[in-house]
Amino acid sequence: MALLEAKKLGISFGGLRAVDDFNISIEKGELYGLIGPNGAGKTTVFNLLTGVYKPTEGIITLDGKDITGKKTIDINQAGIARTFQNIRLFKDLSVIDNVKVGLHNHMGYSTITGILRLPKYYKVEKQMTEEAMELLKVFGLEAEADTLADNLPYGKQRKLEIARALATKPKLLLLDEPAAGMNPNETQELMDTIRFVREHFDMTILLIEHDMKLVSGICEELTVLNFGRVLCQGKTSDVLNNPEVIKAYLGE
Amino acid sequence: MSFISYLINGISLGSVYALIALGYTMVYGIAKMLNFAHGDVIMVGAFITYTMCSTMGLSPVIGVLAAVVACTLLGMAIEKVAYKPLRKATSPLAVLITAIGVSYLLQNVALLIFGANAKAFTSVVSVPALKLADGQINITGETIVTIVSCLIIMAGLMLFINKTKAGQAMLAVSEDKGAAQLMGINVDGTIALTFAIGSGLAAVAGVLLCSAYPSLTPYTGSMPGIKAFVAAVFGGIGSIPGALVGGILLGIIEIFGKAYISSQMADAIVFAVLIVVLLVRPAGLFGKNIQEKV
Amino acid sequence: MAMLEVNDIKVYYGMIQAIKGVSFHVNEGEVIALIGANGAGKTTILHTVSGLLTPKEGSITFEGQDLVKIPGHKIVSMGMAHVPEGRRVFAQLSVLQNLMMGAYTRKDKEEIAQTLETVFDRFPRLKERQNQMAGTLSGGEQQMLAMGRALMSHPKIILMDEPSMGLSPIFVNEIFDIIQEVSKSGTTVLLVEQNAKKALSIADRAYVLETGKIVLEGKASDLLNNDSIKKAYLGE
Amino acid sequence: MKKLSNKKMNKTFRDNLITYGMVIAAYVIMQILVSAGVVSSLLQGLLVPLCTYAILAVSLNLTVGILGELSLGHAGFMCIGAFTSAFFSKVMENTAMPSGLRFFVALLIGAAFAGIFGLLIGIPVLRLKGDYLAIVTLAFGEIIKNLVNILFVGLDENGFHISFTNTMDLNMAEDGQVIIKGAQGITGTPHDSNFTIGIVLLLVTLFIVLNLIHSRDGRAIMAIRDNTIAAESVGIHITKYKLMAFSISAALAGVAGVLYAHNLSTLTALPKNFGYNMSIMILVFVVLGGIGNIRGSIIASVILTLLPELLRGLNDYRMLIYSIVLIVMMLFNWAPKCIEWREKVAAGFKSKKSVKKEAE
Amino acid sequence: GNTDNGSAATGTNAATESAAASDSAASGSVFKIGGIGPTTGGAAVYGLAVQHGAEIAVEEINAAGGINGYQVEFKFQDDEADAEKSVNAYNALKDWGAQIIDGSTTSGACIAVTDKTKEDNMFQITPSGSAVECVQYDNNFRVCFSDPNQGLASAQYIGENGLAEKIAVIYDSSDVYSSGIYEKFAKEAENQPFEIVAAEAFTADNKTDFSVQLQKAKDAGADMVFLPIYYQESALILTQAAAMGYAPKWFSCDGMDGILGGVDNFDVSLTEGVMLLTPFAADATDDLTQSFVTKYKEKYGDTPNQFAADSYDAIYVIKAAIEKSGVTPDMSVSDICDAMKAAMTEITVDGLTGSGMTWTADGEANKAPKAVVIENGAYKAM
Ligand SMILES: Nc1ncnc2c1ncn2[C@@H]1O[C@H](COP(=O)(O)OP(=O)(O)OP(=O)(O)O)[C@@H](O)[C@H]1O
Ligand SMILES: Nc1ncnc2c1ncn2[C@@H]1O[C@H](COP(=O)(O)OP(=O)(O)OP(=O)(O)O)[C@@H](O)[C@H]1O
Ligand SMILES: [Mg+2]
Ligand SMILES: [Mg+2]
Repeated sequence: MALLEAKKLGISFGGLRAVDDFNISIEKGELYGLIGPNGAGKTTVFNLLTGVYKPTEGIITLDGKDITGKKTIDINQAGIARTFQNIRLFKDLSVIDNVKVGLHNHMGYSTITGILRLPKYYKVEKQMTEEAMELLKVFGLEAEADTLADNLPYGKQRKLEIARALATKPKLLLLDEPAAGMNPNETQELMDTIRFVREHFDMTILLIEHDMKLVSGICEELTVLNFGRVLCQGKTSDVLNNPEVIKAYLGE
Repeated sequence: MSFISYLINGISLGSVYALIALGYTMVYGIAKMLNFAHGDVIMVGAFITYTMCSTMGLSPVIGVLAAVVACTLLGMAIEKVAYKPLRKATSPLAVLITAIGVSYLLQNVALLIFGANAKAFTSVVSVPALKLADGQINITGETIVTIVSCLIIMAGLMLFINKTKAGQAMLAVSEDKGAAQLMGINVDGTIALTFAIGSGLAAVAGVLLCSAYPSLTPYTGSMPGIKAFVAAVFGGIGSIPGALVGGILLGIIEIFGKAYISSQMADAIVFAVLIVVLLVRPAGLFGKNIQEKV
Repeated sequence: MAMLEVNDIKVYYGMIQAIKGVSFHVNEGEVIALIGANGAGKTTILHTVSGLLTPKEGSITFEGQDLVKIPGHKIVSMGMAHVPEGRRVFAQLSVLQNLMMGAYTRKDKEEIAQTLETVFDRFPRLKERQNQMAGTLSGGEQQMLAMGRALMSHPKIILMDEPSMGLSPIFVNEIFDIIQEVSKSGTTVLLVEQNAKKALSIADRAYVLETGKIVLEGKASDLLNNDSIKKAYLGE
Repeated sequence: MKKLSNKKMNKTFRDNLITYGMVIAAYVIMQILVSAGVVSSLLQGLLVPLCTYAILAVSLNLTVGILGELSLGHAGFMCIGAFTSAFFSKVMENTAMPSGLRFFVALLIGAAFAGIFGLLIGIPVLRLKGDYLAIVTLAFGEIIKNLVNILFVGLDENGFHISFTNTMDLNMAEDGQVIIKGAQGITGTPHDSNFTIGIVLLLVTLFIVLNLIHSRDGRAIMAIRDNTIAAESVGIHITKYKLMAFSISAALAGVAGVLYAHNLSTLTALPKNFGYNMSIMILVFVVLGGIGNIRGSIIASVILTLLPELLRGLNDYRMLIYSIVLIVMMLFNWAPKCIEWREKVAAGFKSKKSVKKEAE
Repeated sequence: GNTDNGSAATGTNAATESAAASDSAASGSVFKIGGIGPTTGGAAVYGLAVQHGAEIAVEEINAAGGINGYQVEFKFQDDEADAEKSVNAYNALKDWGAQIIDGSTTSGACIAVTDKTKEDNMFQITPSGSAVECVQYDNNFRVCFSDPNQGLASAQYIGENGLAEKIAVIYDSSDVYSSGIYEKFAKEAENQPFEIVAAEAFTADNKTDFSVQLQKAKDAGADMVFLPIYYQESALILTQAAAMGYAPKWFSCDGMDGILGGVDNFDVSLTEGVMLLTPFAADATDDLTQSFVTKYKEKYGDTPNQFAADSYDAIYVIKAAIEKSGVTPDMSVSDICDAMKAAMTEITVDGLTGSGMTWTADGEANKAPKAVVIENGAYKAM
């Protein structure tokens, strides 16, 4: 059974049909790409999957459970985590605290414990620190653990967002243009990291990207969206050679 | 019959709130700051007219003009000295606090100059009252002038903002000062202009406020200032028609609350209605509820 | 004399020095690329040139006039336009209002209308969406709007900060085509890009920036074949 | 690598210690000076108010600095804490209850009521954003003040009587005692506050706020402040944490109210002490001291409370000078140009120092 | 600045301040009287009046050779009409070396200060603190009437003289003074032949528009409106009533005093026929009042109101009590207080606010409220 299944998703903004009859099925462990022209509705699909927008029609199931129309936090707890196209970090928190916020629902103690600093506070905080550092290491951010997130250079901010999303221990990770604003070298590095995350955390990943090198380099399957509708779906190499896709998206 | 006179009284009071709220919302909408000193600029405007007309015996026209000019300059000076240096501060609250400082400053300067005694302001309005239904219903000249001024100012502001270049520049500045400058807009000049207009309007509001409710002290502006703030929020802060409607509704609610519920709880009633409205319409009656694009 | 001359500028953010003495020049009609890694200071340089930031030291002359002494908002009417990083469209204004804002310094209504037509020709999507609030446009649409808005001032030189960021491949090509067209129509272009390969392929000359200093400059075609550039910026 | 974040732990730990240390040192120094008889009556009289305002500022900083919401109704919560606790103390005054215990219970009552109101008000209010939230908190503050002003509560052998009009409506028995008398408020509240209690309460407030900030819940609250959408996306329950911060902040304001009410023999809900003016004053402390900077809040509240008192010698010009000093301090603390200049001076100072060291 | 009388140290250094205080107490050559009231903020008009009234009295006394040969120093402190600030003001005065207090001006603030003067056993006379608790301790006295006293007297006066049948009350529900009078008035009304047909309130935050209150009074058929409030709001009410063509009889208390000269530029003809119970009238023809009003106008440019008169009297009451008890400035504050307390019940003072005023041990002044009516812009005894 597919990990994520969306059927006939649709939403409109005013008169604009932003997403229409959208279907997708992602197997566990897959690295899946969502591509398409600007304004095709890719980010909107992410917003539908994560409960930022409620779909007006269609259903979404994760691991067989219906999550359609649920709240963002419930969807996160059900196992979907994401990054944002326009980076959304907790900019006045340190890098490690950003990750610790991601761990929030997985390691805890009561408010009273926190205020009174009972022994459990120290124990759990230590565990959280350790686990957060583990994650930061994966992204090469361990040296910046105590810097404010806002002071990180752009590329590292993108990585931190991924680390934070992973901290919520998702089953499915959604990445919205992770390579935007990176130069080819940095993109190369990011590809390695994404692969590593998949292997190491046994993660299923759905990503939006315009950098074809990254898409063709790591995605196994692709869905192409155009004007809110699926234009083409299938194996990466097939999709990228589809003449319609070339015409609408890739050019020449 | 008393219902109608309550309604008219509500509109009278509300039109004064609306007039103040127009200036308030204008400054807020463009400069994105709650100018807590706005009410005190109103007081200054009223004192200037009072001095010119009641003390020096000049004609009301000169008095009002002098107040408008003086307040315009005052508004620009305040902006330059106290607000501009904080425009790039890391928190928008910083300038809110200096505005409070400026408010105290204006009150205390007025206290030293004019003393604490209330002054009975001589109305500058010579329009006769409108008497209807055998004199049972009485609409004062001040009310008529205030409402007409409100409408003219509202229309003028809307035209100015939507149709003139300077107005469009204000819209751009209110959103993104840097990008506005890249369009060739003089950001400092535009903000100064905003304060100039807002403060000039405050002078008009002060004169009409004190004409309708002729008691002038150094603290005259502070409560109407807050009420106008409430009115502006009520209507959707930053929205010019919202300020007008919000102000008038606030006046009507206040009067009806006093009349039909309890005069002791008038303040509580007004604020309770405000809360209910905002819960139903979180951006006020006319406010755009802007959803952040994710 | 060069159209734009930047002479040994030093720029600070508070105590932090972001630009540590940078000089370059742009001749009329040229396309100049400025490339460099994240945080090298490219955006800072563009902001300084267009008057959003003031250099602590150094001079910037545009057509013989010292820009440092000129108030920032006057620079546009001298013929310089800037497409800022991250688009910075006026989110709550309509597409059309945004475009008209670009023509803020211009007076002649007819000429403005003409320019608007050419912009709409170039970006048909903007014409379709002219009444939509700019904030709800997709990333690519916003990029088009930002470029269109800059063109509305009918500039002699246009500064572009990463115009291809976040755009689809077909659109990246399109944007570069547009840049070339803009250049051909007589506008000088100063281009900052992460997509160094594309940038160098359309530029005449280029400068390479590293942590606030220019480390390399030359003809774009030479740089495209420079090994260290290939390794550091072209991902080859 | 663990070292790094240990270092950070140590830094916040040290930071907090400085804050506690500063308060304790101020206490010890004042006590020594007072017993040496060199402290003016004015300053002695100000000790409890200083603690009150410091608590208010710290508690509001939790809402403004940590939760990131602008509240203009903080004085309303103080008012609730003050009135409920003073009411209790007044009722219990002539019973066998020892005064220490009575004050302790009053404290709990004041904090609890203010906290509950914070929660009740927070539920609708926190759905709003920015300035809309500010105006609604202001509205709630004013409603509280207005209602307290017309609240009459009496006690006789039949129990409590409540009215919102006047004492006659209470229909009390002859020997009944009217405890809350509308605008006249409560008079004769036992004088249970003192400097030591004030300092203890300030330390408790600091302990709660600082520990909360540096805990899991505090992180969640700050995450919401920095980016609500992102916080939701990692599974943070927005409403829960907003309400938590808001009601803790309200309860602590209630504590300040208890301290206030038991320091004066009259308690009236005037615009001056419980109106939006006071709320704004507390906000001034918070902003001047640095948003989110707890120690700064304490320092700013002390400076701004002392300032008008120290300016008494200027007579008529007192409040005028005060307002100018306030504006100048704000510019000095917040204007980017001033900050830059200060940094430069500080840097120059440092480099001189290090040059000296090298020379040695 | 008008408050430069206080010449002792006012430095900011606490230590020198208290040292200076004990210094001058030791030198013991002057009586130091401290005054408290709001000189800034919305109630500044009352505090300034109290300050100025006292200053004139002190000047006169000093010019005439002082009290028992000792000069008087007077210092006034701002309390912004706030209880906490009032205590601060009191403490500042203590540091200066004050031995006697003339204040506080407003009731709430005054009550808070009584606690402190009680602790220190310092003699305190408030010119205008009218709430019951303002004289709750044996060291507290007042010049003005108490609120219940005025409420009671007003109701009785109206009833006994058959001035009205249906009465509307407009009062300030957020003000101690106003609500205090209203309470007692309403209670007493049950025993009187008139009926209260409307009782409408306003608050400190809502005192611009009185149209509703007036409309209600009118609709209820009130032939008299009772205004237990201050003259500043009264002026607005009279103006608005005139504008709506409502002309009932008006009755008020001592807070109304000031209506004739206190509001600059006010159309005094609106006050025609207003009745009030007041102990002071600025246009009374007796020499004392005339000389006071002349001096006041000269010095401060305003017509004095009842607060100023109360405060002027308070200083003379202090003088009388000192003379009676024979205290000297070198005595301790507490000794001065004990002696003056005892003397208070024995003195009789002819002041601006009453002639032959005497005091009871519980702090209240015995003086008959004078009912006056305004005719041709002047008070006339009824
Ligand atoms: N909140 C909204 N209100 C109105 N229109 C919206 C809203 N959000 C998105 N849209 C519109 O929906 C369409 C799809 O937007 P979306 O952001 O999903 O595009 P995208 O595929 O992610 O594009 P890009 O690659 O440029 O980011 C766009 O035309 C956009 O203008
Ligand atoms: N407002 C600011 N305050 C402090 N430092 C800043 C600010 N803006 C930029 N910087 C710093 O200045 C340096 C240069 O930044 P700049 O934005 O010019 O780089 P860039 O080359 O445009 O990078 P990118 O490719 O990420 O856009 C960076 O180290 C950055 O952190
Ligand atoms: Mg997108
Ligand atoms: Mg950049």
